[in-house]
Amino acid sequence: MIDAELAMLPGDSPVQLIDASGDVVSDPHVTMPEPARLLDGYRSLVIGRRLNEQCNALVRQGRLAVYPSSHGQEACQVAAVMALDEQDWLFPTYRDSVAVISRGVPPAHAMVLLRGDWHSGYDPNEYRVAPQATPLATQLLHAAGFAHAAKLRGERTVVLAMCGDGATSEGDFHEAMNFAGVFHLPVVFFVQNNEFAISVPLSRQTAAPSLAHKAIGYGMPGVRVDGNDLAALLAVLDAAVDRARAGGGPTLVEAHTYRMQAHTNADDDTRYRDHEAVVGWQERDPLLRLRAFLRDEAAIDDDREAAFAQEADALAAQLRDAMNAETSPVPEDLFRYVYARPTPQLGEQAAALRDEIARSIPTPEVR
Amino acid sequence: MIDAELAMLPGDSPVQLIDASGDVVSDPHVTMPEPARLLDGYRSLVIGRRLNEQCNALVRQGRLAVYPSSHGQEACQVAAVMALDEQDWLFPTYRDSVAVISRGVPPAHAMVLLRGDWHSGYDPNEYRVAPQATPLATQLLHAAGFAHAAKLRGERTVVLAMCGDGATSEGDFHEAMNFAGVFHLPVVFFVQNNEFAISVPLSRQTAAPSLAHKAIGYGMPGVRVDGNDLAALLAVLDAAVDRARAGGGPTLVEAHTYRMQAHTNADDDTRYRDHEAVVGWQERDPLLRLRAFLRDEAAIDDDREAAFAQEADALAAQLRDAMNAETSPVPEDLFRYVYARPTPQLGEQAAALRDEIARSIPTPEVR
Amino acid sequence: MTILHAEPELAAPASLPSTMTMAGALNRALSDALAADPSVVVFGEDVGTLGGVFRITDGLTARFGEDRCFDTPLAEAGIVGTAVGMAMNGMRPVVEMQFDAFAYPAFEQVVSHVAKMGNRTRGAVRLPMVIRIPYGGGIGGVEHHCDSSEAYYVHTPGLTVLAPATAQDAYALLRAAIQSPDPVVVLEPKKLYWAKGEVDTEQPAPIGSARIAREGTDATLLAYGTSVPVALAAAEAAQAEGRSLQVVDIRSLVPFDDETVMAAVRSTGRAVVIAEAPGFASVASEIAARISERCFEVLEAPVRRVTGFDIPFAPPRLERYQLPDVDRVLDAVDTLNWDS
Amino acid sequence: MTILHAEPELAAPASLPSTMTMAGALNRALSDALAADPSVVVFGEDVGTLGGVFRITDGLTARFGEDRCFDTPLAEAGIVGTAVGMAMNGMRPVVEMQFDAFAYPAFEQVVSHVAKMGNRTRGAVRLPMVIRIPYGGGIGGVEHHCDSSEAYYVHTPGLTVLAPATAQDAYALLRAAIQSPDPVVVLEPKKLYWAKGEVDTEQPAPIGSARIAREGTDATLLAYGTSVPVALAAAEAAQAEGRSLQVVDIRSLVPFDDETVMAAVRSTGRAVVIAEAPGFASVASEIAARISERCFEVLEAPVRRVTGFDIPFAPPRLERYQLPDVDRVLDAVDTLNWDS
Ligand SMILES: Cc1ncc(C[n+]2csc(CCOP(=O)(O)OP(=O)(O)O)c2C)c(N)n1
Ligand SMILES: Cc1ncc(C[n+]2csc(CCOP(=O)(O)OP(=O)(O)O)c2C)c(N)n1
Ligand SMILES: [Mg+2]
Ligand SMILES: [Mg+2]
Repeated sequence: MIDAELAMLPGDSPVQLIDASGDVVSDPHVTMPEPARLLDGYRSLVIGRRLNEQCNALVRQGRLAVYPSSHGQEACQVAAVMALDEQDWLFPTYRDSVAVISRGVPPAHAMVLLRGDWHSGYDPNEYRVAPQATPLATQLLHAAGFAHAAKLRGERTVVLAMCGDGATSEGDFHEAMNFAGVFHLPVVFFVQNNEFAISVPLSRQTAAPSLAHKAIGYGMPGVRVDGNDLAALLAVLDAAVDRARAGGGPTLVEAHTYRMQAHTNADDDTRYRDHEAVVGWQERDPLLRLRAFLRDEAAIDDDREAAFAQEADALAAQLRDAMNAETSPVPEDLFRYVYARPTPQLGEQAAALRDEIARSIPTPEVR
Repeated sequence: MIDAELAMLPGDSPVQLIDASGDVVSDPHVTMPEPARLLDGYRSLVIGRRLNEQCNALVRQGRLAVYPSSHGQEACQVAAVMALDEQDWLFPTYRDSVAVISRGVPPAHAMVLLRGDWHSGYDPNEYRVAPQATPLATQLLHAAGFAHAAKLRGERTVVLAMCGDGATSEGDFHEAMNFAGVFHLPVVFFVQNNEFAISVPLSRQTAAPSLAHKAIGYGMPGVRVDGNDLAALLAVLDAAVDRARAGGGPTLVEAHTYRMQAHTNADDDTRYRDHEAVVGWQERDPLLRLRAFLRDEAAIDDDREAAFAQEADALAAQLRDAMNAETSPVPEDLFRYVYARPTPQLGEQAAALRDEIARSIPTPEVR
Repeated sequence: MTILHAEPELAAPASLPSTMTMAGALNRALSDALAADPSVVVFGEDVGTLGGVFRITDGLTARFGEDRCFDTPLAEAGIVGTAVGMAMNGMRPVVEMQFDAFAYPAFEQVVSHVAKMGNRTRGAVRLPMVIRIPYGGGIGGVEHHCDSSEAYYVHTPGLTVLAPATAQDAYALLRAAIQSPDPVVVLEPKKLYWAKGEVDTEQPAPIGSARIAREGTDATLLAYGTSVPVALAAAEAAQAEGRSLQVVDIRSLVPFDDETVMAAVRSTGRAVVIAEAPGFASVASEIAARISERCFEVLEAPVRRVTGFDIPFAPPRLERYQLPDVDRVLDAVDTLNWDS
Repeated sequence: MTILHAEPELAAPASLPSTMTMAGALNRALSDALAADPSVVVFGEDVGTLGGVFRITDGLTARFGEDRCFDTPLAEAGIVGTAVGMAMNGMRPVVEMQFDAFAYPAFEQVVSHVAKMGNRTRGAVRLPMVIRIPYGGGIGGVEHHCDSSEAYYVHTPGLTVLAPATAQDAYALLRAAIQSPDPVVVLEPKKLYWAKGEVDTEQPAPIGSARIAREGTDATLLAYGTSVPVALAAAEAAQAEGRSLQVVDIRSLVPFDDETVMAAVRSTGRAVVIAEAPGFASVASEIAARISERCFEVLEAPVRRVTGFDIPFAPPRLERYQLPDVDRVLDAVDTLNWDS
């Protein structure tokens, strides 16, 4: 086989730099990130984990309508953001709230969608984070188009688009990968393979040796990486982002991780998987292993850990308070943003609603 | 790399058994079909070529609205059908009229769509040929579903679905390949890569080393074959069909051929390609090389050739006469087949039209 | 994302009338169909082991096996497109689109093939397949989980489109849909999944027939799916004010029951159409236009429409403003020229 | 498959009114927009070197380069989805769907993102993009090449939907669409591509405004796109029979010009809506329902609809039966209670 082809195929096993017990795995092709960077990453993991817990609690308290947790996938969430520069763009999904927050979006704003106040709670241009996408794989095309515009203007922007293993089965995944390959776009497709699409296991999504094996079909390299190893994720994503920025084109990165909790609080995973599998993944936890590594390297001490925990608690408390504070979405907003200028028809309809509310006739839900 | 993976990747060059000048190319992995079978195939090629010419003529005479010719791609058309058994099913496109006819559909019935009398002119169940599909790649999903039903019932039916290089860019191509891979379906995806999608060259459809390299991303083998070499096509398609029938699952076969004429008579290919390229492909013609081979093998003589030519002329004449014969499609048919039993609304509308026609008010077209 | 919900009780074995939720009735219809006809297959996303995010397919895989009810790769065009092929090959596929907005990826397959194959082949290839779509709001769902997408389907010739409002009709219409030689889109009002009702599995609901849900003499309310309970509640409230409102449950959007609808409106001379979908070029528009044309001389007042606003569906905490409710219906009724 | 057609004359350089085909006017609008605004990009299938199967993008790549007008991989969801991303990143993409039915693969992108992004982000992310769709029949096209798909788009809140009927409006509305901050679907009546008309590139056609195409006093014909010439021809024929028919060219389906339409109908008291699409739950339904509700007290007769039958579009040799024509319009006009 031609070398160029070989270069597009993933290795036989995912790239790993720190194993489950925190020991270094040497890989000639990848370089270990600086300890300082890993320490910084660990801080984000701690915060991410804490926010996932907080959000689950907020659902139980009825403060959030629903929360798709990234518990156990925090290394992917954090690495995706750390790999990007200021001017780069992130295209996240409903599961990637921790990534959105790591990118700088205030937690309370990130939660607007899941609280049900509005469809999205932040200005994408302010943080260079697209709205979290719900229709699977659709955002991958937006990412490709965004990258295409950047390329046409000769900008150095790189776009990183996230999706899950299930989303790779959608036609939009194919079309996005193909547009990126054909136009050689500065975009990184980052698949978090957590082995489930709600109840459906990976084996129902693909018969391929790995999801990364799809890349060669689009003329781009496919890389497999341990999705619970922040060091490996950073090394792999940095390389992909650098390639994209240097004009080297797109990369498909498949991170092998695991969905530790139910799809959302509304899901009952006891119906379709036995707990052993979940337990088995607990010792592969991304926080535990990085902590062990940093301890061995003496790159972290109790004070630092305490400080991180404190920071995370503070942020979580902020979020809790914000969610507990009553907000009252404004009905008029339903008409305000549909078009840059409301149509006459929407004007009429908004007036009718205003009038209805003015007559203070309550509009109870019919049950 | 693991052997199982290697087995899914296509070779570095398309499989070839008879080169452009008619000489045998020995390939240890593929066996040359019996001369008798090749002779039979040559007969079909001659007929196919003649029908393509006839249909172009019928367009010029205004007897057909439009004709997407498979001139130069006859080996693909013929091999696709020869590889199938009686009970197998073919899912063709608008370009595959010669294949449809090779499968036994009377030429005049095959031309009903392109003449504009109706949307399709034959009973799919009678010939086990689906209606020729116009929306690109959509029929690949029908083929997968058809094969899935056969598998669920434990039948030995194999399904062969055809599409072009451009169609591989559609989301439906991806979803069909993936369903076939995941459910291990008895289907062969046969891509005629004729290097163009109307005016758009292959380089705008993919950056992959070849279209066959997409197969591994679905966990199925991808094979590249010389699309103008009937012998190679038969060897490759036979193997794929046998695998499918034996429960070995799907295969993606990419036949490398060339669209010798404009997309359709309505297209002007001088706008986007220079004639040299076309000329270059003339000496790779599928008929010339097979004829040369059969001549060398003394498997064909002048009488045989004359007989084939005669048979082809007769069939073409039949088609011409049928197309010249006036048919008058029945307006009532517009309402008859929309539902198994017309809705009351369609009943009303049909009555209104009947009434309108009865009052013999002509309904001129407004220009 | 999936929404929280209870579980349907297991379908009662007897065929005697019994009380069940609409979800239970749908589940029962599927299992009865699977038991009655070996060519029926059920597939989609999470319909297997999980039993569907709304549990409509609960227990089917366990009872009928992986070959009769199974999960597919996550691809809606793939689900509908392979269903077309299965139907071409003698099966009766019943597929589930997980939520209304997630049926859109299958739109080309639905419009260009599902709806047209029978016509294309002069009836040689019919597609006896059912596309089940949980639709509408009222469950606090986030964006993309609450669309009322019926207009897209009813405007597509070749499709039969049903929208039941009761457990009884849910059972009977889904059974009828599965038996139909033509492709049927069944719009299931997810908001009513947990509403209970009597179900007699022997009592048919013919496709193409509307239902007089409540007798009345002063004006006619026309509704379907999620808006039927709204109409009934409005009629109840109007009663108190001494106004007698008739309620017609359209339930079969295509074919449309002109006979029942026009007779009903002629009997009162006044009409209000109630539907949750945005009103512009909607099912409500068609009903209003038909009535206005066919009952012109008997109409005492313009036909009013109480529909969703022409906006993307509202976020959960604002959705109550988007949903037609009793007060809006009564306000509309008040405008029907009572002193003419 | 592509359909045979002539070539548009090269766009005239001067901005003085000049006669051109609708195809030429659209080509001119695109090149003027590309010249005026560097953020405008044109892409789709065969729009580059070939200039589009209808030659609407003829010469644009040659004049503005591969970066401004280019061919994409053959994937409509991909074309529309990447246009969304480009619009998010400061461009004004103008994409072509090769034929009406080939826009369906992009339906999810259109409904769930193109139409909703601005609302989703409270206006922070507007999508200034245009989706051009050659639509309708009358050209002898085979299946999938002749759909009138406007109902799907007008029913989707967030989209602006335009359907010009003249070369002048084709130019002016496409320019306006490209300048709009909101996503616009431009439905181009392919049947009229080669009809010539005067075009004044300085004369605007505001989005949201209907046009009185012909004055008349006895009844109002309402039409858009392909049906406008039918309406005008009918009015001409009626003149001979001594009936004065007013013709309103809706041209902007969303936003809808209630003011002009209702004023027109009020001035005559009678109305016929003409549209090629299947009538059920269509744009014609909406127009008829609106008029019936808003002009109730002045209507002398029910609003009639002359539309396509509720069937998949007819094969070429039967299409004339599916297309509204002068006689059908006149038949409908005859039923408008003239002796009341
Ligand atoms: C087009 C579409 N179809 C269906 C859904 C419903 N849905 C939401 S999440 C989900 C599973 C997605 O799995 P995966 O892509 O692996 O992401 P994960 O949730 O595991 O992070 C499904 C089916 C959707 N959101 N969009
Ligand atoms: C979904 C869809 N989009 C666009 C078209 C219009 N169209 C018809 S043929 C064609 C080119 C197809 O190229 P390819 O798949 O290579 O097949 P070929 O014509 O070369 O045999 C296009 C764009 C279509 N038929 N369907
Ligand atoms: Mg997953
Ligand atoms: Mg081709």
